Amino acid sequence: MSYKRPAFRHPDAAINEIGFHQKDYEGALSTLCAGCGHDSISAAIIQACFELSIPPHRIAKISGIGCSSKTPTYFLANSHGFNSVHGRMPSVATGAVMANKDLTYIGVSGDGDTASIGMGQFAHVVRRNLNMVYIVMNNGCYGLTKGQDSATADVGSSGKAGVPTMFSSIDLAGLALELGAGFVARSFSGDKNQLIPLIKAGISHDGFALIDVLSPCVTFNNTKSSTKSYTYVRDHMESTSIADFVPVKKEITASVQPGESKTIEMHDGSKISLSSIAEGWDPKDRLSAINAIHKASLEGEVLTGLLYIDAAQPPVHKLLNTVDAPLNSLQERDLVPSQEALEEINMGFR
Amino acid sequence: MSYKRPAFRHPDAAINEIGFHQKDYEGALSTLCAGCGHDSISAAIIQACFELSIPPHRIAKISGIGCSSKTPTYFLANSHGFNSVHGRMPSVATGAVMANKDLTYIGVSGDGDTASIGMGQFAHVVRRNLNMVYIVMNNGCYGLTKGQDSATADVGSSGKAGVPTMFSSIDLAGLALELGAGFVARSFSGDKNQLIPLIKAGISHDGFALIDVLSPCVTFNNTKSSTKSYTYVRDHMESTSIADFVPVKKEITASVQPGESKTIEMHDGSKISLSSIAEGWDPKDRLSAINAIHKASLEGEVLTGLLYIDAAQPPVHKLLNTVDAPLNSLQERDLVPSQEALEEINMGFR
Amino acid sequence: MSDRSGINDFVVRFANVNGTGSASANTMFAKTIFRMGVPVSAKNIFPSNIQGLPTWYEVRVNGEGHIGRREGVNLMISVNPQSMYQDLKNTMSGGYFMYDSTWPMPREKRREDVHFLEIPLMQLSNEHFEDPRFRQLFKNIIYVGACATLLNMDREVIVGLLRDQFPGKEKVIEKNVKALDLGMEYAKTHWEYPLPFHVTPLDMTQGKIMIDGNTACGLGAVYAGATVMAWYPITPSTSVADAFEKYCKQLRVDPETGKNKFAILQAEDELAAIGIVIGANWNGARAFTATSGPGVSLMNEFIGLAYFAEIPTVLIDVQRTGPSTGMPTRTQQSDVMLGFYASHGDTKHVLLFPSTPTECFEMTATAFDLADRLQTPVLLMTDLDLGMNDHMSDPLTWDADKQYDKGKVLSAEDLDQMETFGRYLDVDEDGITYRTIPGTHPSKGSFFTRGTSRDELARYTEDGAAYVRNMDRLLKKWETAKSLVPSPQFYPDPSGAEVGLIFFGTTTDSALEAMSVLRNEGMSVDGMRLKATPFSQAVLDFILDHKTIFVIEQNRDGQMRSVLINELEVDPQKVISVLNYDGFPITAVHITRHIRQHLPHPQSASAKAL
Amino acid sequence: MSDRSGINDFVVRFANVNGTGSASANTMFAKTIFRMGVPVSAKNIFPSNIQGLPTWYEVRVNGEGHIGRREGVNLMISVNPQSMYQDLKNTMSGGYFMYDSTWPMPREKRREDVHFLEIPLMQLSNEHFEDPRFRQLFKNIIYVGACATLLNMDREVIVGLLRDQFPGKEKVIEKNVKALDLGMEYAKTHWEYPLPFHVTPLDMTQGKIMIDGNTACGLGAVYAGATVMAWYPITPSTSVADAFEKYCKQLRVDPETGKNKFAILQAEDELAAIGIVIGANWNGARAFTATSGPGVSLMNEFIGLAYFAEIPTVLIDVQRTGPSTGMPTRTQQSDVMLGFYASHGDTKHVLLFPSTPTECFEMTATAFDLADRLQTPVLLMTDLDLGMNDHMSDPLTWDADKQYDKGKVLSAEDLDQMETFGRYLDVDEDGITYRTIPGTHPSKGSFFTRGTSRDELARYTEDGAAYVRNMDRLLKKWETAKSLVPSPQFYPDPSGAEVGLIFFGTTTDSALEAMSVLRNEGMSVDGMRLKATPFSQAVLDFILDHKTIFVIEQNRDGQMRSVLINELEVDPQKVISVLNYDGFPITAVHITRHIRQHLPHPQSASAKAL
Ligand SMILES: Cc1ncc(C[n+]2csc(CCOP(=O)(O)OP(=O)(O)O)c2C)c(N)n1
Ligand SMILES: Cc1ncc(C[n+]2csc(CCOP(=O)(O)OP(=O)(O)O)c2C)c(N)n1
Ligand code: SF4
Ligand code: SF4
Ligand SMILES: [Mg+2]
Ligand SMILES: [Mg+2]
Repeated sequence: MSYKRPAFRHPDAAINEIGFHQKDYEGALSTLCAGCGHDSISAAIIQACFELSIPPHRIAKISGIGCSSKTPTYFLANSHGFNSVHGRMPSVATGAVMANKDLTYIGVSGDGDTASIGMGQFAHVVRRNLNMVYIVMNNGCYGLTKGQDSATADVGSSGKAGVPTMFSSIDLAGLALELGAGFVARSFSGDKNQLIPLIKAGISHDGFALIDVLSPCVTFNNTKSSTKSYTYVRDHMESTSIADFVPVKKEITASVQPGESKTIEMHDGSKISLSSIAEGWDPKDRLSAINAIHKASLEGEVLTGLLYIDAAQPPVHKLLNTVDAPLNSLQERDLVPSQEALEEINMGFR
Repeated sequence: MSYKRPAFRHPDAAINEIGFHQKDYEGALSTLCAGCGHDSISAAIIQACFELSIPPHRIAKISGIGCSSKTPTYFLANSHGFNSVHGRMPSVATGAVMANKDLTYIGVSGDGDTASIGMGQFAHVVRRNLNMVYIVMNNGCYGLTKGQDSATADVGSSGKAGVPTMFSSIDLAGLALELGAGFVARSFSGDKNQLIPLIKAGISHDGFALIDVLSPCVTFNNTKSSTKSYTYVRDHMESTSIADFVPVKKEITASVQPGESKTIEMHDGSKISLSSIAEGWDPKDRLSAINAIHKASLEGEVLTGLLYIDAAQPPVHKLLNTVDAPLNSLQERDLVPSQEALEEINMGFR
Repeated sequence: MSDRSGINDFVVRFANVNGTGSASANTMFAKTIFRMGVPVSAKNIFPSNIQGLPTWYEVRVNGEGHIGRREGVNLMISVNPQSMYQDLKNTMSGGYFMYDSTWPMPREKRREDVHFLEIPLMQLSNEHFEDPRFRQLFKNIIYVGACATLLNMDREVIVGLLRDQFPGKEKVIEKNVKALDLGMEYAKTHWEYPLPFHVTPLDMTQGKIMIDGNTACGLGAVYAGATVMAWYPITPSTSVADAFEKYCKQLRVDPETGKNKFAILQAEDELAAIGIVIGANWNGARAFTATSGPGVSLMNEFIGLAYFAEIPTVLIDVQRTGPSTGMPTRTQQSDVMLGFYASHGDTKHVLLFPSTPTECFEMTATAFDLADRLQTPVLLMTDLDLGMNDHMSDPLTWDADKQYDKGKVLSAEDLDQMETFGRYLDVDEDGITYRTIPGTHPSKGSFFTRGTSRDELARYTEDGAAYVRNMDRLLKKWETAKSLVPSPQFYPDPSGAEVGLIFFGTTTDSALEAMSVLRNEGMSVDGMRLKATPFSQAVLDFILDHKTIFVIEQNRDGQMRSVLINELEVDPQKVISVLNYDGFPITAVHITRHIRQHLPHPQSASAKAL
Repeated sequence: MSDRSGINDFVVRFANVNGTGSASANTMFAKTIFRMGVPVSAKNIFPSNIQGLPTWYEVRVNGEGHIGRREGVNLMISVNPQSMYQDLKNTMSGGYFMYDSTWPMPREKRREDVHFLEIPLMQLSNEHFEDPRFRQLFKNIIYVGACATLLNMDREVIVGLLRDQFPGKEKVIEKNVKALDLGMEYAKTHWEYPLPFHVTPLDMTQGKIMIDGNTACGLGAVYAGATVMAWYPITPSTSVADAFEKYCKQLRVDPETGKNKFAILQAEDELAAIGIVIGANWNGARAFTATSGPGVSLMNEFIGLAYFAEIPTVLIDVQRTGPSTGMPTRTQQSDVMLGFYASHGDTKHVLLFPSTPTECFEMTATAFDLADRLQTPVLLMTDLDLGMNDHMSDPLTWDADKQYDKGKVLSAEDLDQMETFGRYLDVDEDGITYRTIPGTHPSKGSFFTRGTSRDELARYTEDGAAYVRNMDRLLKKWETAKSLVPSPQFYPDPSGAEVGLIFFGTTTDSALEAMSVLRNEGMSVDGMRLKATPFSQAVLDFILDHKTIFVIEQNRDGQMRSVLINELEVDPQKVISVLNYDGFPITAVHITRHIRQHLPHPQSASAKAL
């Protein structure tokens, strides 16, 4: 099987370690509103996959329904994608991961898709520790159906309709921590520098990685009274750390200072290094992350960065003790038990 | 309307303040397995309602499907009950509460019913702050379908089938706290003294009250290797406090010592007093409750008692600003707008 | 297609970009014609997207009152460069193509058989309006002005509309009028006018209103006394909830306390929405939900529970094109089967089929009465076309003396006078039993609600005979329902026909037009508009009385036809489907073409068909 | 009912308490007769409860091979005081009533027309066994012993069964044999034996097995190469998952590494279960789920997605009595409509109807081949009776050379050789298009999966014409499916009949028995057993070739009959329903009674029926 490259490339365009251009990771033209946060996240995914040198066809993109869930059309055109049904991306992704443990899985969802209709599936996919990155493009509203509040909208926050949210909001990162997730991060669509390394680290993490990305909806929820607007998030963002992701093949750069930084090694040897860690917070201590989130939220701040990581949690295929070959590659000879076995079974029913 | 009493009563049998006997709060004969924890919880509900002197017909019982969800047949025969569909008790209860704010609502569910199929509805009913008591009869397994693990089974715990649970377990009390519940308690079916005051407090609480009751399944999950067996729970139970519930009409008894106790006043003036509060834990501080649960769980202990209470959280009808009369009592004269209004509306569409 | 258009008989299509504020200008265009007394229909054709994709608004003007969709665009107003060539293609031969010539179209791309009307919309707007925020909006008013000249529309009516839209805001009105006049003048100075087809005032819209079905449904629920609504956003049903909320806030707030006589919950999903509705109805409040196909699919289990547990449940299904990731912004009538049979086990449901906004209003109210009377789910089957487009229809009326039919609900007094209360005892032998609302009586009338597994006194049993008795009683109730649901409407041919057309909901306008076309051609056809399931004897008689029956519907599989055959046991061979399922409203031309195919010679038609 | 019972022709019913370990004793009883070469059938009738409620086990012995259920109990073994009087009532006039006389029944409560067999079971057990834990169990063996004497059953066969059940555990076997002999001796010393009806060895069970359908389905999935299963517990489907897991652990663990060639997930609910199945199949693994009616209702949206997105999906529906809180432990065939039309929009599905465990095994495998070939959901419609009861059937066989039909899946090499890959291009004109599995080829074959809104190259479009092309292609695929699904089985009357019986699944045994009864009475009847939807021409021909058709099914609404009429466009008037829906398996007597009602005089029957 040969990696055929499309005919024409700008000679100067950078290529990655496996010979792909950034363009090979792009998708169709976005039809989202100009300025939508989701488009920036798509760009970050493109960049992360390019930099990690993953062959595009070894990535599978799965989403639910919503503006956010449309984005897989707008990145990674050379990857298989699946726009499933509203709120059920986690189960479809679970099935896909079961069938082939060897691909990279990117799940994309919205806050309505995940925190409302998809809440049950979200909680359970976290528990299952699938090897996937679960990206929530979180705008605190239902973009595609024209701006209703979602369950992640903060109490008192209001979008274009101007009616303040009255029910307590759901913090997806906090929830994932409570449910035992092994990799929990939060970021902001407007902060490429933070988002790209987080996506890279999430992909490298051998297990379930949640990245809750605040992603303003310019059309319905970018109001002055919204806590998911560009202005609000920018003004109230608090970082746990500055993350730098170092793939397995590269050396840790000098930019990360020992003493003020912490380096976490992933299962494949790649590392994520976190500098200027917030006080009293330890990325390997679940409870400290939970406390940090709650404290920030009480102060109206939004805590971002890599909030928690446990690189040692066994991923689903380890738990299920499946064979090394992807299940979808097994053939008749691997799967059909012998004639004798069947005869013996028949005997047992006589 | 007269409160007609059934003809014959044992002359000595105690009656409550509104003239009902305990028998008036009982239900049909249970068909659960002898020794099932659920039956003890039914008994506690009967006792609590009797002691609170709630007219039985002013209580509505709503459940999902499961052995646990069958119990509403076995208590409060004079109350309306609704055995709905699996995992959807919260929504049916929500509708019922919407229709009539004046009844007492007892929701009964199982751990499968709540933590698996009902996870989404559970999360959202918590947010909504319905005025109801939500009792989970938590046996860590699917009783009615013969013993499969539920999502609340602890990792490594195993029931009759002998296969240890591999996915991380869900702590419903922890989850409710994370989701902003205003009343969160945990108890044990075998501990009547703790459970009855908690149910009474839950009923008096003006808002959503979760009581996660560990309730061993003698048939499928009462094994040595199970962390939801009678023995395990009894040996590993740790209490935040000893609770004593004092209805509005009674004085606080001398048994509660000042200094070592804390008394919390409910909206209706009744009080719950908590003695010997665990160190560093404050029933009015959500974060301290979360930390306490996590710490206990790390040590394999089960934290019980009233874990958190915020008596001031506005219940749903306050949030929705509904009229004082129950919505189901409104008549044509309250509901039908005038002819002129309709004429004006028609004008607007010309 | 031959162009038979003329005075008060033509189609104008506006091609815009989603999210550029064209909707209000386009509506103004249609409303002007309406106020001039000329029947008009308007259909939005919009993408499943928020901003930047092509969207169309199609207006049909018809002095004979045919307001179904018609194919063939006489005048195309193309203000979207993205779709311009497609729009040109879609213009009728001999038709007119107006476009924004700020960016002129190359000669070679033009069509010879189409008249070009060039108007530099953007340029005009930029030249005359300072504020860049409004330039886009006024561009839209400019083309309305141009149309006004071309089509002989009454300037005063347009100005009146602007006054109604911006009451007291003289500045805004002034600017709009300026834009309008810019367009009118440009047309006068550059083109011959009016066009051969144009508007002449009539008085055929007197007393009528232009309203969308979803708003009417929301209003119907207000008047019907719904106090609880639970819903989950989904196109095209969302505006039912929006309307209910809007009018509740307007009409149902207690003036003294400022408190609400309603509770609306945006649920976490459709399962929760229907669960809330069932819980509220069980507890004695009128409650409803609105959704679309995917939602009905998700509600399937709960609908079955409501059927068996006999809980009134009102569900408004605004149908769209399947499946879930299908074409949410296109219309269809493809949930008929699902709605009728929803859930596992043996279930059949009462469906109502409104065909106008007025009926949306009335039938929403009927749905509550029927649900309470029959203690069962009632599904109002509307669709995107009816729900989201403005339709010319009769004004909404409400009988001030009307009492709600709350059905067989026992009060405490009733209970006191009763010997035994049996929740599922068929006392009246109509299959409908008496129910009680929680909290009614201190010692009588409480019962335990569950699906089946219970006897007449609501006691738990797994006895097979009790199960059968209950299932048979539900069939008896179904029989009772036949006399309670709205009767079909007949459109008889005075000469008595052998061919019968059956239609319902949004196939009605075009079916009626098709009937008049066929009759004009000399074919005798009778029409019957279905309004509900279960079908009454009258429906069966209509089928039996005709040699050939055409069932006109907007789905692929002829779903209503199947339900008719299943329920009425008629011979399928004489029942022919006329189907349209491309997501656009069906047209009379489409219907007549299909009927003619089956009946080539009008006179001997019905004989041949068998 | 007249008792026509005798040698190798009778019914025994055991009345026990749920959770007292009677199941294995009762099974031993049935198996003994089976091993004696006499056809036998056994039905569990159990409550929706874990412990303490009445449960029955009904064994029919029939030397002619009729193994459907038969009404009328010849010998009642009553060991449940709770149900004793009901059991007595249910004993045939002239029949025998054995009960535990440790607590004797008062004289006045007895029936005159029934023979009483008193045996102090508990007392005997207590007297002879020390360990109180086992007394309950041995009580059960004692009554088996008593039956053995009464019915002339072979003691050696029973002992052999015990040896097979407890290999090497001599102590256990010894104790069981002791209990057995206690019962046998008691009977010999207290009663006349054998009873007028009893067993005589035959050789009609040679080579057969006694197995339940769910186990066979689980095994079928193992042999068919399913690697992913996702499920949610629900009676009566749970044992499909249990069997799949058991046999995977036995047969699918890599012996070298100890690793699993399968992944089984107990999902959080049915929506997740079907989502996992769809995701896995999309990604190239054979995956399936098993559920019952409520689960299918919940899966409704996803089933539609799989239909439109064309993803192979195998679903085993073990039907039970509706609705959700209905009678989960009773049997029915009431999901036919739901299964066939599942989801909103225009959808129709491939259904398979096994009627024996052997077919459960084979058709489960067929389901995977068909799903892969047709790229669509395939629902295996079994039921509680078939799934949870042991049925005498042919042994399971698997052709060692069989290759799975994975359908039109393109490899990297295929893609390299192709000009254009279009996921929805109908290259072969059979409506089935080519698909690719993620990860196959670095630059070719990737596509985006969604419901509709796409063209032949899987590009997003909301074009109505593209939508129609796709919907029509799906119909073409439906046509193709007709030739791929299993053909019906015919049971022709040699003399050529005007009356045809149609049946499927678990109505088969009783329908065949009914046919033989009717033929013996001189009525000519042909039979056709449906095995699948869509229906082939042969199904239509059968209906057209007969004047009167009876469709025998176990639901209230004649669901299969409706599907037949809808799909085949036959005249409903000639298609008559024979229905049973009390939750118990249908009997031949029930069927013949209904048919005779419609056709009073066998000879002129078919003429009259029309
Ligand atoms: C079952 C179902 N219910 C409702 C919808 C309608 N729907 C489409 S997207 C959406 C919500 C989108 O919100 P979110 O997930 O936050 O995505 P966003 O558009 O904000 O990115 C809804 C309710 C649907 N497609 N399917
Ligand atoms: C939709 C649906 N799926 C599955 C079932 C089968 N079912 C009945 S009860 C139950 C689980 C009960 O577990 P839990 O809620 O923990 O209650 P318990 O019996 O343990 O008290 C299941 C899966 C059902 N009734 N409905
Ligand atoms: S509506 Fe909001 S979320 Fe959707 S594309 Fe526009 S900006 Fe983005
Ligand atoms: S199976 Fe378990 S949960 Fe169910 S009744 Fe028995 S002990 Fe209780
Ligand atoms: Mg959103
Ligand atoms: Mg449980």
